[in-house]
Amino acid sequence: MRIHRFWMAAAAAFVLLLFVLGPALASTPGTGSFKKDKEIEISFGIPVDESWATNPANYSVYEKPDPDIKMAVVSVSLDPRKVTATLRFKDTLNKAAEYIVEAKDIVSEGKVIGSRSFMVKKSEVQILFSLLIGAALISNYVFTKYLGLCIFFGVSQKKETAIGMGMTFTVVMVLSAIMCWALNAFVLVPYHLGFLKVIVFIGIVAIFVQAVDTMLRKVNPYLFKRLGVYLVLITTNCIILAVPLDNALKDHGSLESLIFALGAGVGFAIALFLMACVRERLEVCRVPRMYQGLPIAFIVTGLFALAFLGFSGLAIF
Amino acid sequence: MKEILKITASLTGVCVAAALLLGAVFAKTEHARKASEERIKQETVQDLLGFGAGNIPADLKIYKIHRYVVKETDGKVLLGYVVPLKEKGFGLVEVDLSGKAVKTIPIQAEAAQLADKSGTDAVLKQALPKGTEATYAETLYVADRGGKRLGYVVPGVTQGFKNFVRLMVSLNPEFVVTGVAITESEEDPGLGDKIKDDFFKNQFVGKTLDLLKELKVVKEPLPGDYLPALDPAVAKKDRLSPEKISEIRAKHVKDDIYAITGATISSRALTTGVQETVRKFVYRLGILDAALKQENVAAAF
Amino acid sequence: MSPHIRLGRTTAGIMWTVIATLMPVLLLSIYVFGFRSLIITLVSVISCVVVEAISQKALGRPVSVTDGSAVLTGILMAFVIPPGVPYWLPLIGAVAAIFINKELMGGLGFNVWNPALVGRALLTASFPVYMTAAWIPPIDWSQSPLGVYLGGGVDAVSTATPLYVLRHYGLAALLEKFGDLSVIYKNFAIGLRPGCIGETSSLLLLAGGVFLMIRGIITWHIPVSTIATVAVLSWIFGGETWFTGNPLVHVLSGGLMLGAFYMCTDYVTSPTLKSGQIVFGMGVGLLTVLIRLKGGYPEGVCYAILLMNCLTPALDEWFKPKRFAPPKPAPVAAVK
Amino acid sequence: MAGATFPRGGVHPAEHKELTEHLAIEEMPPPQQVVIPVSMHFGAPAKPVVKKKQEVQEGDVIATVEKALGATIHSSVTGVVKTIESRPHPTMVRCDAIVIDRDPSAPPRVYEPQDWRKTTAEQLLAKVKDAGIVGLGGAGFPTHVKLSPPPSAKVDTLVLNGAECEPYLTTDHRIMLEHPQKVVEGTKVLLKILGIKKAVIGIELNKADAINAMTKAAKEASGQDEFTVAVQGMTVKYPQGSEKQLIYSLTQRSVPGGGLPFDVGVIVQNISTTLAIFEAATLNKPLYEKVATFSGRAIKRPANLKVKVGTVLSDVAAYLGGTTNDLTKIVSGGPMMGFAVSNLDVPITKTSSGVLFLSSSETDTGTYGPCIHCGWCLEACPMGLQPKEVAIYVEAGKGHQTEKFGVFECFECGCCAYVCPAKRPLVQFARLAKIQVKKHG
Amino acid sequence: MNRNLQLLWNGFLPENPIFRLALSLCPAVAVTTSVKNGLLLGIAVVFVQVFSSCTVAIFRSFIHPRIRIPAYVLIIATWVSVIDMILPVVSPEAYKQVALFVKLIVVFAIIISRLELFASKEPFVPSFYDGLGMGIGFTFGLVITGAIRELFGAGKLYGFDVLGFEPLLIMILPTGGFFVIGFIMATFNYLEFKITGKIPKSGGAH
Repeated sequence: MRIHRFWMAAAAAFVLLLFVLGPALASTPGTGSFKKDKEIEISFGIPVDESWATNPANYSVYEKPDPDIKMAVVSVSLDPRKVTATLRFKDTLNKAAEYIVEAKDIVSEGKVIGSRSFMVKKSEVQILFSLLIGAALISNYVFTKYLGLCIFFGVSQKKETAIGMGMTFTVVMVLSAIMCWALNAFVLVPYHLGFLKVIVFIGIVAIFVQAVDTMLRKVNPYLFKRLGVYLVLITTNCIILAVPLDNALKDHGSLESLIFALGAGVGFAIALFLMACVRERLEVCRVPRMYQGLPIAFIVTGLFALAFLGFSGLAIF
Repeated sequence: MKEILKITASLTGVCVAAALLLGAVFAKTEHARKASEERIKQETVQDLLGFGAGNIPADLKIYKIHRYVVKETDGKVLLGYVVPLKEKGFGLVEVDLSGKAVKTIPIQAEAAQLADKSGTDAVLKQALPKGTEATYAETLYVADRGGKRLGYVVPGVTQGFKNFVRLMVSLNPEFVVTGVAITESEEDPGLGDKIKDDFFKNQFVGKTLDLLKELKVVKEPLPGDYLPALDPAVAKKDRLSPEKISEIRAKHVKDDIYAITGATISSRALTTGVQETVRKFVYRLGILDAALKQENVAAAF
Repeated sequence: MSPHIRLGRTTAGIMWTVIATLMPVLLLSIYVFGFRSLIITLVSVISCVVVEAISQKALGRPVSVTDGSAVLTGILMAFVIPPGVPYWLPLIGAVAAIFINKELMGGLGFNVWNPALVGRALLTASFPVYMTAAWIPPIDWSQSPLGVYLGGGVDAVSTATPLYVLRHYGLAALLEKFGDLSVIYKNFAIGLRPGCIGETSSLLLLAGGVFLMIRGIITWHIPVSTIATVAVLSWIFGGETWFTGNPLVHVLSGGLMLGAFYMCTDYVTSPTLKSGQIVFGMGVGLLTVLIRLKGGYPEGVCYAILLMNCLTPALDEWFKPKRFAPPKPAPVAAVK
Repeated sequence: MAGATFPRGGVHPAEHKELTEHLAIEEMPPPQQVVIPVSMHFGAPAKPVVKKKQEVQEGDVIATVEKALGATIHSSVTGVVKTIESRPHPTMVRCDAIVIDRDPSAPPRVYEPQDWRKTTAEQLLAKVKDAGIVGLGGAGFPTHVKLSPPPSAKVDTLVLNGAECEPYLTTDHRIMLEHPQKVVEGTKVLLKILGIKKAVIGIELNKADAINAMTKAAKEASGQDEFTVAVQGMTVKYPQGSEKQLIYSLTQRSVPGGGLPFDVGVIVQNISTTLAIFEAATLNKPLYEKVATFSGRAIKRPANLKVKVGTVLSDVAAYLGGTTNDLTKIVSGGPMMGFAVSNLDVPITKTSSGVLFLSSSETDTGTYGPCIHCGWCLEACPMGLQPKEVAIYVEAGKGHQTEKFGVFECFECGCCAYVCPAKRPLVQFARLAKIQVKKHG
Repeated sequence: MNRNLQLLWNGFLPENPIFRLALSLCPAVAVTTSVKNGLLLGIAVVFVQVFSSCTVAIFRSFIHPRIRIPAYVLIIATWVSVIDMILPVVSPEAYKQVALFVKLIVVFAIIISRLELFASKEPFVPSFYDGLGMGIGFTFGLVITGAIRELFGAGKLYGFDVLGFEPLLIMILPTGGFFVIGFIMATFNYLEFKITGKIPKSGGAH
């Protein structure tokens, strides 16, 4: 029972964190959003004159690095409340890029109230969500990047251990990724010590795991008894090192690093769980003798990877 | 206590030894690594211009033009081109969005400092007045041989089937495409990935600016006689002479782009990418040349 | 050995009944795509049977090709590949479907993934050009000689599937290519559209599925939950704005009918309990719509089923039959 | 009329009762020789108390169980003990049996009727014990033990099993139809012994005539005593007659795994047993005769026979005109839970409710294939177990891990194997699993 | 000398790190899309294994047992960083393909397990041979997997076209990698069974 309470508390803390960070993530004024392939939506915040708003000539839109080359606006439509305008373009927009929409001499209630520019890009929440899905499913570390296999094969024999390992791993993963990010962003990058990444990251992971191990042993012996075995194994899991390295390589920010690590951890947990279910079933299968054990586990993993190809190219936003 | 001291001492020892070793290796390799990265980039550009390894004339010079988006303190947005000058040094030529030259800021720096983005960023930070933001956009290459422009290599980006496709297009002075290279892509292996193959990307070679504007992608199969002229490996097998190759290519030069079977989206993406890249470049080069003339800047190329 | 009387249904009987219900679909496919579909189906069936026989011999098991399961796998695999592929293609799929996916895991009953779909997924990954471009339009018999399409030259007539058009060019393009909505509904229901060999005829597949339900071989739980989920989700998310999608086009296109009635309901790879089956069907529907609308492929049924197959062991674990009379829990010893 | 039923599982095999259900119970003339096994009940085998060549009367005690759980055995004929030796047995393959040669000249024994109402409950119980009555439905649990629940159990209902859900068998059906008053009286005897007031007789709806007869008899008898006897129709579904299912159908109480009916306040008795109890209480007649169904397409003349315990099957077959050439399997008991017997030397025991002579079209002798996870066994299992998993575990040599599937709740009704399209012997796998779990500790 | 050869052979086949010990499986799937990649990573592993083994063998008396593991990790990480800096200079293009895995050598179980099981107890020379043997065995595993996958998946061997027929793309995808290793392991099991007559126990992964 106590173990459940622990995870519930952890989940609650995470949700709380999201609430605190939520306002920061909400779209700030002066931004627009992509609608469909060829549409951008901007909101003026106040009602504007329809004759002004629907004239494409009043807008100039460009991709951020190309301010000299304007996008051709085909038409503009205004919502019934006259607050939100939808710009339709001739060409398909690149949703991974940033666009600037400049609205010239905005007319509201017959008066010109000046010009405004809007930044249009994928919202932070969307980016984070994509990151999460990406790390957990689309580019699952086990099935598409082949990492963490040793632990994956070692701990997936029983469902219960798989779940324990998955949860422990996810928590350790997220926390150590955050620490690695901080160290990378505040120490390694400013002082040009990038070449120390490997040694520093593995050091952090090892020390952190050791610390958790010691603390858990003292603070919550029950939890330690349940999860202690996995802690030792975590240090030898490639993913725990690969995620901070990936984070550093892709210049992820703090929140992005956190979500990415969470996705990777969840993805690993999912992989472990699915594999454990199948392996429990394999226990009673008439697998040819030469294939029993690891060979069949590899082949099953291959089939998992085949199924997970279905997620490739998935782009929710 | 003594044991702890001993442990600490040995750990410290290991750390110090490791740090020294790593520091030394880093110092030795960092320069070499950067140089080799630069070399790879250089080789791509040379390849596109038609100069393979061991075939580089001594008087070939490849100049880099870094394009920046400059935001002045009053919020005005300008385009800035870092161009090498005929004499020593560099200049930042600034033009406004309508294409009028604004000013030229001389920059004193070594060529090595301006080799890449991070170096140039640092130099510009020094050279520009405080509060002015300069954001790196791209690097264009101009090849020069004996004071004559030989061609251009332009980077571009397009939305592929799954993710970005980064490409480079080389043009001759008349803006006829001479080569296309894919530098980064995540297309499906066996399908969209084939945009990297010679038989596809060489279809762009020889397309003039006018042809390019009207270029479409057709879902017809590639004509049988066209393939050997596009793919050097096939040409070699068929023992096609260079004259024959150019003859066949000339015959098909007005053809549209034949889509890769099963990867129409990727084919179309690359086509659009090449069109857009060339269109933007030609427009900008005209402005830049005019600005250089107006500002009386003697550029190296 | 008790019981001494048995219900008159056998594994082989079930397999051959399912095969029989697929025969009208095959006939229609020959009409729509020419004799290519028959040849590919035959190659597929023969390869599956041969691969099964060889691997059973090699692994020292009794050869059991007469139970029809390999034949069924062969037919279903042929039904989910495009008609324009080269004739040797099913052979490679058969090795993956039968040897790797089934016999290595222990033979009939032990595979986790649907064999036919493993074959298809492997072929899609291996030969993407054939598997995504070898579509041929329905034959107009009034103008075609009998051996049409039989030889090569498939490239010359290749076309695009409705889902591909819908995904990349939108509903307007679909209407332009395949006619008005009423024409689309009619043709798609009959099966006059480009697509995989056995997936086009929604009506015949539906009829076969209903027949199997009446015979008690399958139940409504998986097909209905799958199709309903696809319909509802494609209605909500499939259009320009919310709640404007066209569910019927989504249901009639692609391999949904074949998948829902013949692939999802595979006993071995789907949950055994009704409750688990409904969750399974909903999962297939959800993933199908997800992949169709947001994924990297225009059609998602195959991967959706394979992904849900991954979950089948877990679903079987979660949805167990309720015990009629479990022992009373032992008095809990005080936990220290 | 929707009948009472149990909540899950069950099957409805072809009934085949039309072969015998309309045939009145017929008394078979006593055979020349009877073979009476010493083990015809649950518990220890009885010890013979007669010697070779000793003369015995019909109804004499010939074997007893002194201390252990068991039941007394009586001679079913008047004659001479020929030998005591190992003979074929329907369920135990071979077993010691007392062989008696009948004296053809001896007249049948006649019993004087008595009024059971004048006897105390204790005396009635003693009569049941002396009559050697055991549960005639299946395992043959000694009835006097079953009728003495521990004082802690609060029994309030007697359930009579008139379901007869096994195909072919029509024994209880005919008894209820022909002797409804005797059954009702027997029920009252039982109620008196148990000291309770309420009894429910559950009968499957396919025996409408029996329901009518029993309802009528119960109504007629209702005024006489303080006991209430109700008749309840039940849905036609196998295994409606299984103890736990029956109790649930009639009282909506479920007996937990490892528990006994009296844990939920119920005692269950079989119709034939009730008849035997009636005879023991009113006539002091021991149990040495019983009604059994002899059916199947491979016997010339199917019938419901009243036979002497110990009659050998070959005698019965001869009496019924012999077997056909198509005889494939002989089953002692019902086709779902009965035992196959290897030859016709097997005697009728107290627990034989029928013997089936099945032709090849009626039974299944094929080989079995691998499980295809169709899940029909899960649907069919009345206990909500997972027969397919148990079987797969046993096949994989992991039978000892099957306790999690609840194998000990399995009472081997055979529904799973009945529906299995792969013809897997799921019941036998479950038996193996139980043995392996026990062995494993 | 004989023992040293034995150690080399041991790592090559009887205790092949990938197929027999089932250690460090991740790179075995990930980088083996071609022989070249496998070879490059193999060389990096040989380098790290040999240098780490030697380092530990030399300093084994100085390393306090209680900080043994952190010290090993540190040593490995150092040598990994070294090779990670050297490789891009030597072979920049090929390095791109295996960059992540070169860094991940740190967590390859094979290396630390050899340090723990062998180098920490043995002197310099045997440790060197053991490290070399293991490294070569690892490289062998990567190369053979890479060869099969490259041959069937791309129709090439070390970048040269050798196959006439259409390649099976699946072989260079993750699925193919898992399949190939599974089949090779089964083959190893079969060979062991044929040679020793014993039914092999499948190695548990660590």
